[in-house]
Amino acid sequence: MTFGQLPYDIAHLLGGAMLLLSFVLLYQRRVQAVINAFAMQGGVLALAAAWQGAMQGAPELYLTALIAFVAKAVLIPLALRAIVRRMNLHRSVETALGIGASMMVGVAVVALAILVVLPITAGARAIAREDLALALSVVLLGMLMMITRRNAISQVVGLMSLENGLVLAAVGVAGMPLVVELSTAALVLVVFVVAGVFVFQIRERFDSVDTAALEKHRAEGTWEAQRADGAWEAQPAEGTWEAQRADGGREAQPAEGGRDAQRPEAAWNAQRAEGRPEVPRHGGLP
Amino acid sequence: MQTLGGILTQALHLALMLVLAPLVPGLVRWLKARMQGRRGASPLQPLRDMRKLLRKRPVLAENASAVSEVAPYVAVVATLVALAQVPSFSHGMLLAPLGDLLLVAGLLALARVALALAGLDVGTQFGGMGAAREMSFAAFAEPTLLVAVLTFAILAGTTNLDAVAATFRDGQLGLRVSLALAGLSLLAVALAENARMPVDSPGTHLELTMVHEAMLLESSGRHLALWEFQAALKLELWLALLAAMFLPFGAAPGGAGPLAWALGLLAWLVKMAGLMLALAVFENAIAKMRVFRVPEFLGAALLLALLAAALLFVSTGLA
Amino acid sequence: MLTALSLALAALLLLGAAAVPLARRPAGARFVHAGCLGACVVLAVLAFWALLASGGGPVLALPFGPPWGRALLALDGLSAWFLLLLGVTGGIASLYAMAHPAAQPGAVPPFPLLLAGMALAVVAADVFTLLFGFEVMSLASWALVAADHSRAETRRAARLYLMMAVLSAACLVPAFGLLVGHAGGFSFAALRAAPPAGWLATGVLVLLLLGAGSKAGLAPLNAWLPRAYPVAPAHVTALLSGATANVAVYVLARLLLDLCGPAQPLWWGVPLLVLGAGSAVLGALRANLEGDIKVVLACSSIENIGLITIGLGLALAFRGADLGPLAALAAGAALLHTLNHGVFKTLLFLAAGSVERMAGSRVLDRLGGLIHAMPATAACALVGIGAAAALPPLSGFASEWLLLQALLAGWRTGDVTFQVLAAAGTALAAMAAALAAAAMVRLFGLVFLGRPRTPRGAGAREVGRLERWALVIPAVLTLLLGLLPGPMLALAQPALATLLGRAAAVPAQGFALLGGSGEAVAWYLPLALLAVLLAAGLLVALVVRARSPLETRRGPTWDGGFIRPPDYLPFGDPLTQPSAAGLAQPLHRMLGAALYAARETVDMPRPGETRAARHRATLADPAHDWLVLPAGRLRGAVASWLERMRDFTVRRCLSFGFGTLVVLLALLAWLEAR
Amino acid sequence: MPLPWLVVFFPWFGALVLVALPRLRLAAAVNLGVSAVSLLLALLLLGTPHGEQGWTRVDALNQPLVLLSAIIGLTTSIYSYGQLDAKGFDHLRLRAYHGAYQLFMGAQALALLSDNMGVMWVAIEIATMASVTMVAVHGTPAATAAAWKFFILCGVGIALALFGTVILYMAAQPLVGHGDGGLSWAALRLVAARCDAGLLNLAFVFLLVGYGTKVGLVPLHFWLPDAEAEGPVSISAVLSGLLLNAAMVAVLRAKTIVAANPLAIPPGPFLMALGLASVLLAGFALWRRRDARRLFAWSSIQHMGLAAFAFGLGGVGGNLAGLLHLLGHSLAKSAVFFGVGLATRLKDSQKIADIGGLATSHPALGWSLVVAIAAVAGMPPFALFASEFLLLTETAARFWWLALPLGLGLFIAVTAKVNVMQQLCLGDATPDAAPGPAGAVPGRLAFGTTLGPIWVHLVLALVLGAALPAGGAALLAQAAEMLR
Repeated sequence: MTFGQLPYDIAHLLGGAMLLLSFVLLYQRRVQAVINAFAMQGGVLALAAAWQGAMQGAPELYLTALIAFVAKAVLIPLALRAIVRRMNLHRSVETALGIGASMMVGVAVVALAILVVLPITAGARAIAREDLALALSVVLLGMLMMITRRNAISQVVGLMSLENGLVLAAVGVAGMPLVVELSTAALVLVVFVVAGVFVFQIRERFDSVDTAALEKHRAEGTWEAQRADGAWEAQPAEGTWEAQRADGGREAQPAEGGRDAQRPEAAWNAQRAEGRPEVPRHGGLP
Repeated sequence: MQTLGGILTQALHLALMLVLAPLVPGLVRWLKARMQGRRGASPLQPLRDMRKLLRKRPVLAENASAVSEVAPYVAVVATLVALAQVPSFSHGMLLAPLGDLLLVAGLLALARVALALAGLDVGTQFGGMGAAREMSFAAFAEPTLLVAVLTFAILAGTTNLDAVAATFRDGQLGLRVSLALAGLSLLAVALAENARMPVDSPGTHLELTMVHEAMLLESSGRHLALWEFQAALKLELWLALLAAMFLPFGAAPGGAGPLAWALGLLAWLVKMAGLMLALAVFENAIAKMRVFRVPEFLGAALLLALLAAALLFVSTGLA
Repeated sequence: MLTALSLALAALLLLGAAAVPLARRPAGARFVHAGCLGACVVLAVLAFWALLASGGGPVLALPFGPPWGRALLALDGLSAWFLLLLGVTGGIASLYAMAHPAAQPGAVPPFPLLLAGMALAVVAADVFTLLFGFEVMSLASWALVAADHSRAETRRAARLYLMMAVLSAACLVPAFGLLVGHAGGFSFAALRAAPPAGWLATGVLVLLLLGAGSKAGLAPLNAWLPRAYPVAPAHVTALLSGATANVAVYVLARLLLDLCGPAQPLWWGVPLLVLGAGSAVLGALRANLEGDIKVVLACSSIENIGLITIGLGLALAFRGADLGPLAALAAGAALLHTLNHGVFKTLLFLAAGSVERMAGSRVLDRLGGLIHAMPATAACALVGIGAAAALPPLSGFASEWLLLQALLAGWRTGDVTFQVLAAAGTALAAMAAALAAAAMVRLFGLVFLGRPRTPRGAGAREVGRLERWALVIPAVLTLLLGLLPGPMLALAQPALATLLGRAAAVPAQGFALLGGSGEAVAWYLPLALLAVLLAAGLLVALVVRARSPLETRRGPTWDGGFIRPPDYLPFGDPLTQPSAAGLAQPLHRMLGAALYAARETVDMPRPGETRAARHRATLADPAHDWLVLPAGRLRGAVASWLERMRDFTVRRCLSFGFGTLVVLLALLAWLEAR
Repeated sequence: MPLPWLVVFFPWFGALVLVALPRLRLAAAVNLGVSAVSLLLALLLLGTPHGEQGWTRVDALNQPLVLLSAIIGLTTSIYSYGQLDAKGFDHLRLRAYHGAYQLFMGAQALALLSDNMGVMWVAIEIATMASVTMVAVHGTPAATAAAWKFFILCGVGIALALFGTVILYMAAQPLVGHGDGGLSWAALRLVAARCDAGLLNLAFVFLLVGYGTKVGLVPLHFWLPDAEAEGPVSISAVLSGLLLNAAMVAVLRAKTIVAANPLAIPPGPFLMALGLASVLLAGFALWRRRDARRLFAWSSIQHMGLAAFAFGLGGVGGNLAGLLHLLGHSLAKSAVFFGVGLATRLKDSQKIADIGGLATSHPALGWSLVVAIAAVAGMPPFALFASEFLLLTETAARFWWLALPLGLGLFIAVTAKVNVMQQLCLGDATPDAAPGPAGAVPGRLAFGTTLGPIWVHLVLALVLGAALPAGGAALLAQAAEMLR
């Protein structure tokens, strides 16, 4: 049960292919191409699941493979295309991080994944370790794609490739219970996200699906806006510390007292009580 | 015998004080006049003034309250009781166990508060000015007094007036720098407390700078007489206090016989005379200072007293 | 006994709950306050009984408590002493509240809760219950301070008050934590068994001083006090100053002297001595500069709390230097002054409340001449004033005499540094006393003496009977406490025993107080003093009466030569009366400029100009300007900086998650590599 | 069918009914009934012996939490019954709302009760999706934005949590072998000591980041303020009251497994770090809030941070403090949300500046809100006071240098809440909103169904903090013992 044996090499091959496709997703600029790459990844995932089923003699994995294929390689890509058509998003994806830069970050992330998995030896078989490293990389790359792309479609795709990584890991572990249920549930989640793009009618409500646009609709307004009108400097209506400092002079004499001190007769009292000549300068004999 | 002696000495002491009280300011005034080359009023002048005032009909302002009438009695009584504890010619008087430096300070404060309230009672600006200044000066005089008392307490181990005086008289303490410093500070306090020259001018009635007189402007008749008497008592008390503390020699020990009393009386009179002379000289030598320099004057005294205590700590390896 | 105590507590809590519907009608409010009065009487009687039975009762475990244990109550000497104080002041305040119940309905329900909280804090026997009561007390008193929340000034004061209460809790809990972690139990018994030492003890000391000190009103964290006290109703202010502040003192005494064990070093007393002396002088000085009755009284509370703290510090130091009798002297002074101050300050605040209600203002420059309109109030207030000014033979003088005796004995510790500090402390305490006297004279002179300054003040009337009783009782108590300090101290013996161990000897004998130690002791015999004073008074009166028979006659005021006021000035010409600012001016210049950054601006018109001259005196609380405000500004700056996160898009939020994950993974790799 | 399953499936059944029901009042009443019955079931659950039943388990940890969620579920449905005439509810939305509500209740009961980590994950996912639906139910742009953010962030979190679960099984697989037992918490805990430490560490990191997102720990908290501020008030109540607890329990289950392995890196410090960050950040952020509901959402972040810190601190004391904090926070916070919700309706604005002087205009509501906010701020005699006291003392006793930042964070947060309490409740009242766009002016029913739940919660919090019956205390102690 080690390397050099065909079945495992093929398993690794498929895993590697998924990782490669994640990089492709990260690399693509055009929405259509992204969707295609994602469909291919779904297909590869289905293959991997089926192969694992064959290897582990676990028939339920065939079911997983079937679901994965139908949903991720066929239906969801179709749905995404439909969205793209409805919102005619035939422009290229705006990236928050340059393609080259994101590729580099991706490589770094993969390296990190390997580093993390490396010390794991005892108990787990080397085989599972390799699978784990691959799956982990796919997951991280999917997340990386979500944060380096600006528009909702590619973020959704990123989430789904992340989820592909999950399923890859799940099927990779021999005898993982509930694997079908879990993968299905994860799929449902993804489908919900896709549905979200539809249901929330993002296209119709905002002129772009750039998620930044969503930020404008918040009861509290934006930070810049608040800072601009210096809102919160006066915010706790009755006195921030600043307000308290403002009445710091009041410290001396409470409200009325303070006013009294300025009333002419009070002033006169003060001077008289002290003797006039003393008021201008320090008192005593002139 | 002891108690009988105590009672007798106490009675004699009180009588002596009451009789001599009016003479003290008169004598000082007279001495000052002499030194200035004037003939000056007779030393008995204050006594005459008081008798005359007592005979006059006192007039109170329309809006004067009971405070104006009661305050002078309170002040006189407080000062008198304080004075009754200061040993003059003999120790071991009846009130000796009661006699306590802190209590004296407290009684003087009582008299001061009575005076200030009387000054505020009618609500005239001079009374207010005087009261405010009197109380403010006290804020500097009292700590000085207390720190000087600390010096005595360290040397004598107690604040009981009689015990302190007795300790000093026995004189195994010898001469101490710290005692001298404490003495100086106490002198300054005495001047301020009695509204004497550098702080206040007892002779003049220059309205704008006076402290003590300003509070009495509305009082007349027997009230004024009582106030004058209280001032005299206070001056006498301070002189006697200084004498008992710093010139302790000669006083008769507790339970001594009449002969020792006579000697002590003689010694005491000499001491008082000397102190009055010193006061007269000092008052002639120095000029009145501006009101708001008084804190600096008393602050310096306070520092002197603290210095005395500190010196005591470091010099003698106490405790 | 403890059962009765807990029943009284429960009654107070029920009263607080019942007060919500009852408070609407005056009768209901009166009923509530009557209930408070009854409960306070019960508390006082129980405390008195416990003190006579020399305290040290068993520990009662309540059937409920925090989820990890049960609340413990105990009524030992110290608790009983403070409970006595609480019962007395609370009872008087309740009686006063009964006099005019319809004042503020909002202020009725929290009042019993405040009493209950304080009582609980005082009788608690484990730190959780202690803090529980302490915080209930804070919350209830906040509600009382905020009762009239329509005014912004009130709201600001209430907010500051509650924030300071939170601060004190935030400091007290870690202190308890340090102790508990060291002792391994929440109960006082467990803590007593394992006293802290070294840096642990230091940390406890610092935290306690921050927590309890700020609550008690010690400088520098007392900016809240002069703001919060004046805005509350009179009886509440009386209770706040007479009892609440003392509960904080109780916490200090309980933890520092009792729970931290007798083995603490001499220098433990130093911070208390310094803080106490500083607070005393600052408070007394400020009492001379303020222009509002309640603020003046609040500042004088700061002064008295400072004196009490000096006593506690001296007790700690003396104990550290193995001077048992002197420690007893200092602690006795602190305890006695706590009681005396509680009573006479209650009296003064209640009198201030009566003045405010009858003469329509708290501002000194709007009052005057009330001694004619309100003689009874004036007489009672005069007693309180005398006590606050530490005049013999009143109560204030007795305890301050003891305190000064303790300070004068400070040199016996033998440590030169402490000797010098004690000498300076003596000077400062004396200065505080003198300043307090000045402040009290100014207060009484401006409020009760002279002439009215406003028509409203001229129309003042004497207070009703019930209210008068609420003033007379504390006045009589003040007199009694002044004349019988010896017996009171003898009563306090159990408290001293709690603080300093069974061997503690009371610095009193019969009716006399004993000062100093060793061979020569100083005596203070108030009864003898009174006798002598009366005798002398009789003598003088007789002599004067004999020599000057004529009756006094009333005439116009000479008034420095001013003409009679015209008839359209029914209450005299206000210009010719001293004002608050005027009476304050000497100290304003002598000390205020240095200690309170006091400034005064005078603008005199040129000769011939018709405009009035203006004189404005201001002062700023340095503690507030240098501690509170910068802290607030720093907080604001940090918050504004962190606020940039708000505008993050979903993507950037997600990148934070990604970053966290990556960082944790890297950390993992690093940790496993090692 | 074992009782725990009943507790889960009955609300789901109710959800089906509610989706089908057309009439408003009737639906609300049925919602009420379903919640009442599930409260009954939760009470019965207290009696059942501890142990596993298939995928579910009953133990000292989830018994009180299930009961709490049933109580809050009932009070919340009472509250929402009174708010039917508020704006923004038409038939369709109301159906969706009620259905999602019961779905959510069942799901998070399952999340609490499940013994199988996989099932727990599924339950939390269902709860997430149900709550997303509820957040978005108003359909306003702000609500949509909040729901979208909520969904994306929590979706990613959940995915990561699943990855962690897989790795967890991978670690245990050589020992537990195949079969459903492999993901059982009990089984995992048994074998954890012999599992591969590295895998356990990896698993914990993913589970922490995954479920921690749902707990709302800084810096994974961004979804929480919007989600709790933009949805209906009741969703804020159940979100902060229940969902966060369920997620926290998930984190705890993972923690106990990892902590059982001596070789693994102790998970406590991770939790403490995130918790402390949450407390401090939230403490400062509270000072800058202008929106009442966002403010209390941030306070949820702060309280969850405190709980996480307590659990990270560990030990019986720490865990007890954490549990108390979870329970007390749920009660107090949902009470506050009820009050703020009604105030928001009265003033037709949730800006703090627009809600002012409630105690002047509506004394009952105002003073109730004062007490509730005091309870949230950790004032006595409520549960949060006890838990924060215990937590701070434990911290000072064990890591005195951590007591400083923790105390600072607490101080800043509590003062901020005091500040807002005064702004909301004291002072001069701001004008009420005119009827019309805001829907009907709230009547007696609305007030009754608000104040009732508030005081029920407050009384419970009081009992919890100051007078917990011996049985409850024993249960909590047992749970704390179990978690160490």
